[in-house]
Amino acid sequence: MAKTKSAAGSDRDEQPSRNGQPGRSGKADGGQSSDEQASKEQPEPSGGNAPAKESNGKLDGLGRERLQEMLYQMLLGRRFEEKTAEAYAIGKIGGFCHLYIGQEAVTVGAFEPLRPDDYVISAYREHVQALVKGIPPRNVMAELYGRADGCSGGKGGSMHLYSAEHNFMGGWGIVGGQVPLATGYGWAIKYRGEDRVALCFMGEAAVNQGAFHESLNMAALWKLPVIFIVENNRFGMGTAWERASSLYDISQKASAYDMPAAVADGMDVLNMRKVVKEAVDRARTEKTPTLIEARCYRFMGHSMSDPVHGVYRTKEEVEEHKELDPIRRFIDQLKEASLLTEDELQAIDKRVHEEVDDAGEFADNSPEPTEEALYSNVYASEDVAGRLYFDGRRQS
Amino acid sequence: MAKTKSAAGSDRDEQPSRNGQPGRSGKADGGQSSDEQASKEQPEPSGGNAPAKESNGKLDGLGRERLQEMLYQMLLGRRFEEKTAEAYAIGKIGGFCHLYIGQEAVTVGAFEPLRPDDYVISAYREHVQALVKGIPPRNVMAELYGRADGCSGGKGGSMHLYSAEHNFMGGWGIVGGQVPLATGYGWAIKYRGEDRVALCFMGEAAVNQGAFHESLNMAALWKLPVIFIVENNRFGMGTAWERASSLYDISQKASAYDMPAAVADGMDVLNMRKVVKEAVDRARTEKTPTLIEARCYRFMGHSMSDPVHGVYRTKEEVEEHKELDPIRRFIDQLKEASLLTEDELQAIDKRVHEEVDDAGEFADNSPEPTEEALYSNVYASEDVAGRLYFDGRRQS
Amino acid sequence: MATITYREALNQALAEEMERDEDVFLMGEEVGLYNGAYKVSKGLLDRFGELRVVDTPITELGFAGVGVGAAMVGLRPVIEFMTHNFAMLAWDQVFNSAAKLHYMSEGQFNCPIVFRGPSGAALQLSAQHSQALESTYSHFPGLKVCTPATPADAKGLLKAAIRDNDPVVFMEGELLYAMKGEVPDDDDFVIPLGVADVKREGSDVSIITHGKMVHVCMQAAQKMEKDGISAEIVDLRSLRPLDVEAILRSVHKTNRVVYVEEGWPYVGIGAQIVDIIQDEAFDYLDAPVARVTQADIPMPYAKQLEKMAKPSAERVIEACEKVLYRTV
Amino acid sequence: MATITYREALNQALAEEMERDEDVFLMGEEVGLYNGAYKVSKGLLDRFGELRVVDTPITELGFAGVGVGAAMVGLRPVIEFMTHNFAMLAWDQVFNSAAKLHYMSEGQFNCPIVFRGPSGAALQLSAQHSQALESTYSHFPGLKVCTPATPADAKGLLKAAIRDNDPVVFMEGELLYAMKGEVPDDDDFVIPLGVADVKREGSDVSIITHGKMVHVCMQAAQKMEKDGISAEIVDLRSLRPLDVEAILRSVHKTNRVVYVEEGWPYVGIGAQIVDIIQDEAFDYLDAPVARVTQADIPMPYAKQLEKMAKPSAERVIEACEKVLYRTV
Ligand SMILES: Cc1ncc(C[n+]2csc(CCOP(=O)(O)OP(=O)(O)O)c2C)c(N)n1
Ligand SMILES: Cc1ncc(C[n+]2csc(CCOP(=O)(O)OP(=O)(O)O)c2C)c(N)n1
Ligand SMILES: [Mg+2]
Ligand SMILES: [Mg+2]
Repeated sequence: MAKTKSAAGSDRDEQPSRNGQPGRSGKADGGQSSDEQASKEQPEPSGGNAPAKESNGKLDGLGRERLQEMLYQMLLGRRFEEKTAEAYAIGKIGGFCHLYIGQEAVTVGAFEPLRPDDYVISAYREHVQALVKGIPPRNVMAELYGRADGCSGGKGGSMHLYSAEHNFMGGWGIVGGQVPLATGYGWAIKYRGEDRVALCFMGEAAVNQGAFHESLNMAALWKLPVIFIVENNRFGMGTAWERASSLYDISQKASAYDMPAAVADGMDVLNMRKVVKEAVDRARTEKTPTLIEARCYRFMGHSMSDPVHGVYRTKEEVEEHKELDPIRRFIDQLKEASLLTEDELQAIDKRVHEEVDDAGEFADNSPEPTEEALYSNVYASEDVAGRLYFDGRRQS
Repeated sequence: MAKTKSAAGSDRDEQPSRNGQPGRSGKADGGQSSDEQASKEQPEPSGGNAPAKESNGKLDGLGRERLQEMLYQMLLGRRFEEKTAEAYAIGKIGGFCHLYIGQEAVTVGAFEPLRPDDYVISAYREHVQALVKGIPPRNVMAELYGRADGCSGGKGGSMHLYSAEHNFMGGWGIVGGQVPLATGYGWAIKYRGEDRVALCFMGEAAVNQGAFHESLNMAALWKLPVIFIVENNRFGMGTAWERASSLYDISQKASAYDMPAAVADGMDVLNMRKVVKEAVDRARTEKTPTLIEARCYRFMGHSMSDPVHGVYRTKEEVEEHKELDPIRRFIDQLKEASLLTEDELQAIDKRVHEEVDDAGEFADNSPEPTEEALYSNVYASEDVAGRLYFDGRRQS
Repeated sequence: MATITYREALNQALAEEMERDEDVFLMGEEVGLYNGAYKVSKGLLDRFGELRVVDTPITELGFAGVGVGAAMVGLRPVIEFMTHNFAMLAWDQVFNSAAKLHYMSEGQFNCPIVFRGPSGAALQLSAQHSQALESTYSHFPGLKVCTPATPADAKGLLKAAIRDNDPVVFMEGELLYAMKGEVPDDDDFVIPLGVADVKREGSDVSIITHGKMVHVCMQAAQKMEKDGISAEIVDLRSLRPLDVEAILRSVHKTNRVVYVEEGWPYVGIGAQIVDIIQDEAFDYLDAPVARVTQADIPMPYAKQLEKMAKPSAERVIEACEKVLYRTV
Repeated sequence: MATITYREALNQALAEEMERDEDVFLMGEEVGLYNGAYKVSKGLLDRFGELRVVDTPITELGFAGVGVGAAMVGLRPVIEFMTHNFAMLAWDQVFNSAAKLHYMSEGQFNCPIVFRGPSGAALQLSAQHSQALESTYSHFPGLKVCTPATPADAKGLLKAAIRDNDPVVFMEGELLYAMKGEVPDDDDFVIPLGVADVKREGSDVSIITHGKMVHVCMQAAQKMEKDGISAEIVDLRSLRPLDVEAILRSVHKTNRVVYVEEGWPYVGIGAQIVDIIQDEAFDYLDAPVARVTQADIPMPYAKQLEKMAKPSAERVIEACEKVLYRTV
């Protein structure tokens, strides 16, 4: 099993920008921490190099069909977000809206080892995670539109997508607030003696929150099957990670809890999947939590109101990272391994476009929530004596 | 300068009881972490072994007078707390009351390198820290008695001793709540370009609080001259540290912040002083924070209402640790080095008894706060228009 | 009927509900090995084991969130805050998570959780340890709030709170734990949320109150009786849901009201009750509603100051005399 | 007089006070390099440098405490919460530290700090991002609370808050930042805390309110004017200290009162104002005080639902008609 990383976190000497560079180093050492010292001392769970085609015509043990399904998921995520941007621009979507473009490999790779009964919770940049966990695009888009058919009945919106049926436990609006909840799912799994796991996604900026530390301690102390995946896309809004944390290497923070940790290349779906799979297997069998730093990059602005580049990063930096586009990269890998033909790619692309268009149409035609919905589901048990509401409009 | 400790924190394998044993290992390696692996890799800042008498007749560079002053402070702390226990037993002191007996070496050693203008803040087990920082025993005892001459005017009590004059920033009732405040003193020092330092004491249980982690990150990120001293007395109330933290080695937690750290033997005043002095010097010159774990032991119950031993620790365990009494130990060290004669010891003891008795008498004769005091100092600026108080009793 | 302490009543409620439903578990600081900081959970670890009686690190925000997460997936956690003063560290999880999850998810997730612990002042614990926080909790829709004053209410309401499918903030009192009272033995003795209890019948003035203050009001009522003043004492027992009918009934009867609470005056519970009364019984009031609260200051340590700061029988009597236009 | 936005007014107040007193600094998330999530601190980093305009990690509890510590030793921090919704994570430091330090230390330490940021709903930000929390902050003695509604009030009150020696919670509004208004140029234009402002003179009914709702009430008043109803609008501007005289003056004049606030009803600010009025102007009321608040639910995302949940001019008018016993 993975040992806790143990470098003195002394990579402060290195340029964070280099260090924080996803892909580059990431691809080279297939998920090794870029902190050589550490990786020499003890290999990351992910180990190995870039995927090699196997005799059986598989990549990392994944067959053609599964691999193409993953590509489909990545493309679906990409196109869905592009559609979302359009809809937002013309006012069909309101509130805050945070796009996932550029980070698709993290989610698609991380979800591959999951079972439907595994729990997933994330923050507010969760549209694609909701889709990949199985919520139909129609219901996700309808939620963004604030319609009755939305996966949260139009009450949650972009930051609060839910589906009990798919064990998608939500987006979350409070940075770090979802981490204790995920730990609670882990607790429930242990309580019931199940072999499920809970995946908790967060942005790197959430790592500074006390809730993160309190949760990791309990997860390690109680041996809970929770996998904490930090999407280090380099920025928390306009703040580069190195301006917010005294230590760049996030996986190192697990050593404070004697918890297994790993760094994954969040721009490489296969490496991402490999690293998470090892953690998931360990969680199912040994019930140990893992902290995974997924090094990735946000291609768009923080939210729809934030320009793609500006005070906190240059156009050049963004362009440079777009070179690492995880989707293009995966397509190349598959073609190289002749596990994808151009026709197959076109077919997938067509399927994705149709689904996304259908989602938009469905959302357009979905009704607004009715006035009755205003006071529904505030409480689960309203069959109580006495008054629950005090606005004089709805007396229970 | 000290490197961040970097063991994999894998001392979970060791018996925490052994690991947590202060004195024993502590004395042997003079403040080395008991995690051999780690200490082999890189020496603790404290370095060195037990103090050797120097040709100039000093111990660790401390002369006879200074050393005896330290012994006086330890004895004062011990007797003051014994007096406090008596007074509490007969109802002269109310509320919660947490005694420091057994931990005197931590404070006396830690304060030796300080200047009067250095800031100190602690938790609620702070009587002795208030005394050693310079608040007259009379005013501390009067505060415990809830009298007008108390160092907090009788409004704070045992958990809230303050003295702006002595830069004693308080006891604190919320576990971990004082850690961000201390970080704020460090910020102010940096802001004003001063060369003061801030000492922040906390019990080991506070280390799990989010506030601790948020603070260490800012202190390291902004290079603030704050020294975080964790008094690991093995228990948070009835919870042994190993039942509350997934990693026993507290100093290791600094590696998550790339912060210098050290382990000190909190039962050895000279080792404690040596470890803290190094951190204080570094803080004054390099403006870097340090995390110090002081391994010690609580001889009394958690508070006056908690039996010395019971469900969470045995009589034997307590007795065993009392063998390590830091005061007896220091007396032996001084006598061995012929830096203390029996007569001098008697004289110190006499001085201490007189001061403590005087404090008790003073407190007995100090008046209760008057009714006017009830509404004084709620606000610093009451010269505002409008109403500040809404109880109809005191209208501003 | 057995005569037991408030502490024992809570202990029985916990034990019975844990016996009855294996999804119920207790989590908090010192609840297990130490049997609870105030011994409310005495014996439960031995009886139910470490999975169902869980000692936590001192991380209120973290374990409150663990409870909410567990509740989302169908368990029924009882989270003990050693005191509600410390719960402030966890309020984000109480207000932003527990109170909103059911609504934000359009009912897909319930949050059947109880956040319990002592609230308000005990004896000389000073400012950070002596806060009565009912007003803040009650402000947030999505939460339910109970404040039992007697052993029977403590048992009946805690059982109801644990069985309820919403987050319930349960506020006890350090000074109540040792109080004795009669409690039905019946395993299914449950007091529904939202039902006030007339703790004392009276005809001249209605003293409406909740929690610990019920006992201060009782003393006041007994003293006033000697002066021929008949005071009725209405104990709300739960603040949300609120038994508005019981309030109005008593107002219609006496036309004079005093609200007594342990907390601070500004937007205290009393202010809300005043609003309801003036809005729904305007013409029944012969005098403005008077309020008795703690002094509008952080709680001081010194014995005498603390005494002056707390609501007292004397101040309740003064308030009653005020609304009765009697001045002594 | 210059016409500037609420945002610019706050920016001017910050710049002028930082210019005037070098102990004043601004700390919070994105306040520096990013110029503020809502651009309130635009240009301040360039002008004052990194020591005085400080970007923090996302650790509300931590940096709020850093501010309190700095204030204890004589600095005058302005702590920006990106919104007060997130401040809940820091409430322990606001309520247990800032509000109590001066008292617990018998005046040895002051806490001259401002906790500022937007409060309340903007547009479709849903439950966790749309909370108006004035009631909770105002409940705690030791704190002062301001809720400016216009650019002039924003500037004058922020300057007063920064100069004040106590902790001041300063509540702005995301939807107010772009609002324009006339603001005196004078560097020493300060609006003292505790002075309400009659935003509109009227004789039939007093609409008392604070913050963002002032503008909703103005719309309502203009509409009512057409029906011949003359509404007076009293903007409290600060909730603690509270200008009780101004409230009573208006009540004596109109004898009919509506309280309008953005937050939830249960123990909302309005409840406290009702209590004060019924206690101190009982015989001046011709009708119960009516209250308008947000619906008693977590804020929904959907545009129409959110609209229904928020206080509106229509609902203010209904309330006025109710206290005027007019029904349409
Ligand atoms: C507790 C809290 N503080 C502040 C915010 C405002 N906020 C929303 S997102 C964000 C940045 C978070 O960055 P990161 O965690 O890296 O996630 P990313 O946006 O990069 O996916 C901030 C400051 C919030 N939502 N919650
Ligand atoms: C936030 C908070 N939670 C719980 C408590 C109750 N409490 C007081 S002391 C204590 C134990 C703290 O232990 P530790 O930090 O090791 O300090 P020690 O008592 O050993 O000196 C607890 C749980 C508190 N005061 N504050
Ligand atoms: Mg990020
Ligand atoms: Mg301890």
